Amino acid sequence: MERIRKRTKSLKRILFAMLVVGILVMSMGISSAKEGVPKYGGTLRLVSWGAAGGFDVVKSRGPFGLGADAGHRVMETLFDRGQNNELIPVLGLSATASADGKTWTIKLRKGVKFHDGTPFNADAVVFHWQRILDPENRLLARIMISPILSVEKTGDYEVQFLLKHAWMPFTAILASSSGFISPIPSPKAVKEGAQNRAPVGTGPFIFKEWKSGDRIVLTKNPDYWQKGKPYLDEVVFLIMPDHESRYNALVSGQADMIITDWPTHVEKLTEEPDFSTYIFNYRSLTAMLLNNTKPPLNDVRVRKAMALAWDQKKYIKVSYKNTTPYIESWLGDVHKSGNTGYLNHDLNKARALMAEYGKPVELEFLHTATARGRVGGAIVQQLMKEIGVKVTPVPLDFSTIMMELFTGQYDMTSWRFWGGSDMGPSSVASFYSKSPLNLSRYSSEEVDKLLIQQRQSTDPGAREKILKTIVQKVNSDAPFIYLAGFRQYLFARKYVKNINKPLPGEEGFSGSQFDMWLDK
Amino acid sequence: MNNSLPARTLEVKNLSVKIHTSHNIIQAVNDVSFNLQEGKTLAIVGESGSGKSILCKSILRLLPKSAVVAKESRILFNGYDDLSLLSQKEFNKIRGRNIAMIFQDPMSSLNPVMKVGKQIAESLLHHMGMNRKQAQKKVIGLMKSMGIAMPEQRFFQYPHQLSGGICQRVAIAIALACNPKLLIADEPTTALDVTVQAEILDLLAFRQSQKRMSMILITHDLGVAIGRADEIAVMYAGKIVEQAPAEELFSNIRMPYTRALMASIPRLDNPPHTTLACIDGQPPNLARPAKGCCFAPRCSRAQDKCIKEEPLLRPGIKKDHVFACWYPIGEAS
Amino acid sequence: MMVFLGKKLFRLIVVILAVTAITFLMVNFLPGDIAITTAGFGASLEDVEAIREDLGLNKNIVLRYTLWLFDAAQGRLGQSFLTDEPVLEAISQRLPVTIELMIISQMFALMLAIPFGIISAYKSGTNIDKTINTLAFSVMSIPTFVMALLLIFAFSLKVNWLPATGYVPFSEGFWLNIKSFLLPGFSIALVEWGYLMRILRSDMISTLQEDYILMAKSKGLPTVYILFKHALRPSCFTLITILGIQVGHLIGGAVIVENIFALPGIGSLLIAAIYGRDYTVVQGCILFITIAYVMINFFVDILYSILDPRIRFQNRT
Amino acid sequence: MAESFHKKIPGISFWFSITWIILVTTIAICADFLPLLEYDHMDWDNPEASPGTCVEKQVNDNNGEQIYQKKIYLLGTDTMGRDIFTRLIFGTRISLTIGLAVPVIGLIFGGIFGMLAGFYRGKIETVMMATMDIILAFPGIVLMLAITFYLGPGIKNLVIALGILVIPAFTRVARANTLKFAQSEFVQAARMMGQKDVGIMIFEILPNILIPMAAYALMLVGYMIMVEGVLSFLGLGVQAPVPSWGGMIADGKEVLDQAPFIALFPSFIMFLTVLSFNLMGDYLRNLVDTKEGQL
Amino acid sequence: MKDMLLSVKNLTVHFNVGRRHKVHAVSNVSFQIQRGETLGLVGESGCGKTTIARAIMQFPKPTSGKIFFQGEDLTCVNNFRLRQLRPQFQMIFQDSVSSLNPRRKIINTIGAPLKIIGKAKKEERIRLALKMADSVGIDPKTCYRRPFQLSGGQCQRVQIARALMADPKLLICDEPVSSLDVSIQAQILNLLETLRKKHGLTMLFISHDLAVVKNVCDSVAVMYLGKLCEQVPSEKLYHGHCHPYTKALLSAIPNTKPRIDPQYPLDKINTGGMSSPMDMTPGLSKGCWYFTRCSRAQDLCVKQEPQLSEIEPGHNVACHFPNN
Repeated sequence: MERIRKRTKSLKRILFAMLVVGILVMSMGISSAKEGVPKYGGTLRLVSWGAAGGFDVVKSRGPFGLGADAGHRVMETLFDRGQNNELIPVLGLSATASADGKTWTIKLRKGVKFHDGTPFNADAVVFHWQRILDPENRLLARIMISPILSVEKTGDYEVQFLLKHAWMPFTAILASSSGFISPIPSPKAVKEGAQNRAPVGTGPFIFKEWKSGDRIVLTKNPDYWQKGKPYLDEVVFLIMPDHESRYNALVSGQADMIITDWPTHVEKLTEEPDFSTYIFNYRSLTAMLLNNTKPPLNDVRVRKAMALAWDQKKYIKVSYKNTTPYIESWLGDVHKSGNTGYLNHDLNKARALMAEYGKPVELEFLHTATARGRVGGAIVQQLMKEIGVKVTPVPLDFSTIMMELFTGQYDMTSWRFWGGSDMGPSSVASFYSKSPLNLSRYSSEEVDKLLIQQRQSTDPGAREKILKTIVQKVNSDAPFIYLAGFRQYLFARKYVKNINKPLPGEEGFSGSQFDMWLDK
Repeated sequence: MNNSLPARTLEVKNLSVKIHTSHNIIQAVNDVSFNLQEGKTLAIVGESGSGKSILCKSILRLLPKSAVVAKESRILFNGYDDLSLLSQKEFNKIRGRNIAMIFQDPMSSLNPVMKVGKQIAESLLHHMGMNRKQAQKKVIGLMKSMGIAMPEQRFFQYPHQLSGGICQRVAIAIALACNPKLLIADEPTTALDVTVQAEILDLLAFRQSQKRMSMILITHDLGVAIGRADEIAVMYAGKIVEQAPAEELFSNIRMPYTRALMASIPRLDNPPHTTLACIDGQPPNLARPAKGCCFAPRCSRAQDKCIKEEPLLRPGIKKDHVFACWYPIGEAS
Repeated sequence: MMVFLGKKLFRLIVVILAVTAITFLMVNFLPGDIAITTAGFGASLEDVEAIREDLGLNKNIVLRYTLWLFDAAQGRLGQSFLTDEPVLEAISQRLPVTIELMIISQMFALMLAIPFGIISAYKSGTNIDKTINTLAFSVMSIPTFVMALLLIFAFSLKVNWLPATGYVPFSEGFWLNIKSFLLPGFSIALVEWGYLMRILRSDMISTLQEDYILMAKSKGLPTVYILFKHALRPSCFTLITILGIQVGHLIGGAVIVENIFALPGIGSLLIAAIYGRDYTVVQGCILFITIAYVMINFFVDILYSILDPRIRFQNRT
Repeated sequence: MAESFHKKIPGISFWFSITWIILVTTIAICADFLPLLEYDHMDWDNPEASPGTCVEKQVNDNNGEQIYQKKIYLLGTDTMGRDIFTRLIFGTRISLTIGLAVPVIGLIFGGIFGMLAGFYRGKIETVMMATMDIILAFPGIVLMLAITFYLGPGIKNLVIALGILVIPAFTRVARANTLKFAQSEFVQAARMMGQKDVGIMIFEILPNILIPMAAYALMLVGYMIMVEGVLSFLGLGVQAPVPSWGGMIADGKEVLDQAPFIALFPSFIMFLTVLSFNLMGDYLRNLVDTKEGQL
Repeated sequence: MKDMLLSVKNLTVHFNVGRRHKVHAVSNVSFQIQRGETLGLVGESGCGKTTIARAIMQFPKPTSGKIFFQGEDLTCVNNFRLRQLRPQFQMIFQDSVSSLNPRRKIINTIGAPLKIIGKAKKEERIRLALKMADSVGIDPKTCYRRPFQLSGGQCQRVQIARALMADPKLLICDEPVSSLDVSIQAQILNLLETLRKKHGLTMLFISHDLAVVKNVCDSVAVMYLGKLCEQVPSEKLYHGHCHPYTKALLSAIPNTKPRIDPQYPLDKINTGGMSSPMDMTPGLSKGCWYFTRCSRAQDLCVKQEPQLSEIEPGHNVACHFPNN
């Protein structure tokens, strides 16, 4: 069922939200070519996957694809990211750090009102952040922001963040467009308990309705603080879990814009002159998790042999029709320069390792019961057969897979690692031996040490080097197998102008940039 | 036409009907001809499978699709020369209006999900151009004249709420609603109790004499036929084997089959444990008609000629008494 | 009649209780639970346990079912664990979609089945009958999803007459709303009509053999009149029964069509809820689907007695 | 019922159906012995190869010598370069297993339940029909999901779940027919000769309800083959890489534009098979009730 | 004391219709049949003839009353004994085709009683069945066909053969010839007569046709609405009957009397007031049930129910004003 796959994605998206940290690397930027004079009015219909889980950062169990996209149009963050790492003021005007890097003072914009009429000020920001940091509220992502100690009001339009130690990703958190940690909601709506289903913020669009599983409708905010924006009267986010439906919706004119990763559709739509194409480069990858603690996968030879047996290029060709990148490092395609220690497809080596191991290997491969899951299962089975590993694909629903992962009973399963603009925190999460997110239960003292080093490092160059060393080490230990890179595509009708280009590592449209207009 | 002759309501000439089943063809009615005069009753007597029902249904075009009427068949009715030449639409104007029919089982010949009043009114609405109100009034009168008590209530009842006798009265009311010239009664009393049978037959006879209607009475009961008809035709294996006025037939049976039929009826004046005179053997197979006389295999009087040659209907001593037998009773064999 | 109603009501309650209880049991015994689904990563096992406690999943299952039943009886179906949406609201948004799909598809199916059924019964054994039957058997042999794909391919992607997917709410225009249901309705109807037609045909043929049809014919009534006024009504009892069951199943089972055409119906809500182990939503959906099923069959029973006076009068005694 | 058995002469459609069913069944049974390619072998270089593609390939044999291998993809290959023809033939097994096993389950249990309910009436009937009502009212998809989640995926569990779902329909058919015969005079005659209830059910009623039930079962065979397709489409079908027709259609629908044959061949084969079973069922049903309109 | 094979005492059968309604299908009927005698049971449809036959067969068991078969009360014996006794009393049904299992070959149908009794092996069964088939006039070729390939008359012969296979003492014939043609009817009646003599059968012969009954039976019992009106020896039936209902039945038989007078008075046609067992309410049952249709009815008939009383040996009448 298509839905589980999306749920898989959605839940991974929570993970992603938690992992987003921002060192702002090169972005694809906003296209410099002018698209003519903006036109006002019209309804944009955007189709995406998945469901929304609510808009209240505490109550919702994670904003998924569409929900995040819609929510960020309603609620605004303090800052946006620019093309060159710089913070672009939104609700915040400036962010300055103290010399030790432990205190950040943020000046806020004056004269902004929430949709419900209450004013935006330091109280709103402090209320939001204190709520997040309150351990009673059990915010799911709290470990990701654990270096933040407290937020205090230092003026009507000024707040101060106190950190445990100097922490490079802090500004990225402020400007993050994933999850609802950074956008500021109306305290009134939150207190009334309405925020989760009917969000109130300061954004260019006002929430109108949300029909679960069908659509989220937003209308233009006439009192938006950025005069002259937005251009659109209404935005309709349609939820279509089935990729075929999404494709059909675009082609038959039901929607103006879709986001998809389905290779046949990508192939077809890219060739069509009627549509404009944009690529979301997430710098993330799909991998095959191996349970490092369970025999025979606790033997590094078996894991290595399996990694060597995997033919990524062929897989990308068959399963993705080359619409997704080939990767050699979990840092993503951006980091592939230099020696990554990636175990390239080599059957002879793999067979040799298996011979060395000497025992028959039989494994179960858990996959979601979807078309793509089935294809994956078949290919894994086929390739592993070549080195004498007998794999039984087991289709399961996502909940069951999650449970197997949680309890550590699985042999192997496919998984998506979400990238981000900064891979530091995700590295810690994925490979630190005591991390709850270390799903493959990989354990290496050397890597643990390196991970702590990079976290405390304040020099970007040195940090990059440490990360690369970690990549090489992890690649040679093969705690999991890279199946392929991951990439999504946005297709829009030509009359949709000024499409905000996605930033690398960011999911959906970043920040408050949503300045599209329709030229019909 | 010779004016001195009584008017003929119906004239059937050389009627043949074949029924196609998936692996053979049954000659259900074989070259039957007869006349029916105005106001008279013709009884057609025969055992099941003798083709009497098919014969009558073919007059009203009520045959199943598998039945085919031979081309040379002619059915001449009153003003219409040949019924078989009429289109379906034209024929529908005669059906129910000029020729009506009642069926064996009154319970099943009424639509179970339709009020009986409406069922009677239907033909009035259709043929007489009445409106609903007129029709209802007429129907209630009609029901009353059929001897149905409380017609106003009965009008709105469904067939299953009525007894068999009343149902048959309703069926007769339907048939007689438009004052037809000819009524075909297909075993109208077989499904009814003995006591009711007589009443229904009496009712039919009475209405007939009132309206000078002609009637074809189909029955398997020779006794009923002789009591109720002016003329009797005996059918066997799809053919009329003997035809005569009722009194003449009763007193002077010529055909061995008719006599055997008569003899095999248990009689009240027989003593207990009487062995009945019965016709041996099985009825003929109509799919494979025999060459000679169809009754020959079961006939005690049969001779070689009977098996080889088919006897044709011919008059005997009396002109209006015809029979199909080489060696009829009462003639030296 | 009161006894009849009372009996039906009793049966309705028994079925609803049984179905919801079975569902409750079933969903609870599935591997994985809502706590794990919602906890996400970063959550510790204690977090999961805390969520379980929050949601009351630690209590005895019988107690939980009783509590749910008690609440449900008062119209409180709770909120979705996953989206916080009140279950009643979620269902009230989805149910109209499903019902509209059901009505439109069954209307199409009947519009095809009744005339074809009558013609083919009337012409039984002829080439017309054979053609209609071959057609019916052919469409009966095409799975709904293949039919849906074919229809989208033909009417939407090739000629673009009808929208391929998506649901347009009633508020956005009557015609647009109807249009968005045409293709899904047809893909259900096209597969189903053959089945319904075969049923009608078979009953109609036996009705046409009844003496009262001969009687009607002997009255000189036109054929079309006889077919519709005399023959149709007594021939449609099986058709109605099957239709009742079919409609009942469509309410919960039009998942495929809802999925392909992106219709936010109750079927897809239910499936998503099961995958997410969203117990309250599952229970709420099942409750509504069961009630709908039982009610529809109840109406079918009533329809019987309207159509057939024999049943009507039998009930009265 | 009378005259019906010798009245019906099977037509072309009957012979077509029976030939096709025999052919398909034989192939399903003999699939292992046929000179076929491996159904799960992926030819990476030739995905979506069109029907009739002929491939020559250099491979190492066991002794390390290079030999040429020649393969003909009769019906082309699917998106993963697997031979469609081979997969179709192996897929027959899954489709037929489900198509035949499910109605058999329904036939046995539904037959027993329905016969008991129809024969004894009263409380037994009430309880049984209420149970069937509950199963009917239960959304089938929930049961399917629950069983696959709980017992795990696989053809056996699929058959169990579907089997439970079809029991009510069989019970109804069996009950309706039993009711008809339980009051009939030949049953009474048997009873009056001293036959016991069990004997009556087995010797008198069962032979008579078997044909209408078998007719229904045959209709259901076709339906179940379709249901397997639907479930594969929903991802609840059999495990990869075992081919099933429904799964093949689901895989092929993605490339309906570029390589329509991938979905088309299994669709067509499924269509023919379902049609054959339907026609067979219809033929059998016609044996039971021959009717001809007289209007 | 005469040798009574069957003795029915105060037999009453009620059927429940709906929740509250009861139909008195048979009320308080008593009669006896001597060994070797044939009793005819006549009446209109719905008068309870068949119900009596079935009550004797214990299918269903009567509501009250006793049925002594060879001195044993069938209503009291347990099921096991009843099954043992069953072969000794057999029944022939009206609809001969539907009383034969359509899926079974004739030979097996005839042999079925032996199989149930478990007496003979298969070869033996077939041999005996063929022999029996021959004695009822079915040729061996027909034995390997199925019922729908046979004519009604042949099916009736099969039924008779099947019943006789059990070697019964008592044969109950429920309208065995009413659905048959006249010529076949005569054949079957003759066959029954022959077999009766050959096997020394005692018979209860049910029919609506007085003429048939009179030809077959030693004694005729006339029923009306579940009650016995008159039981009269056959030879006396025509001229010696006493009950007005018997008279009505006899006079209704169509015979060769002349055509009806055209001035037939309309008001005489009245079956609208005819009672059916469904209409009978307990209050009405006080008087004579034939009251509504009786031409001889007087006040007494409304008030008091006439009892069946013997006016001559073998001739019982239940009427306050019997003629003669």
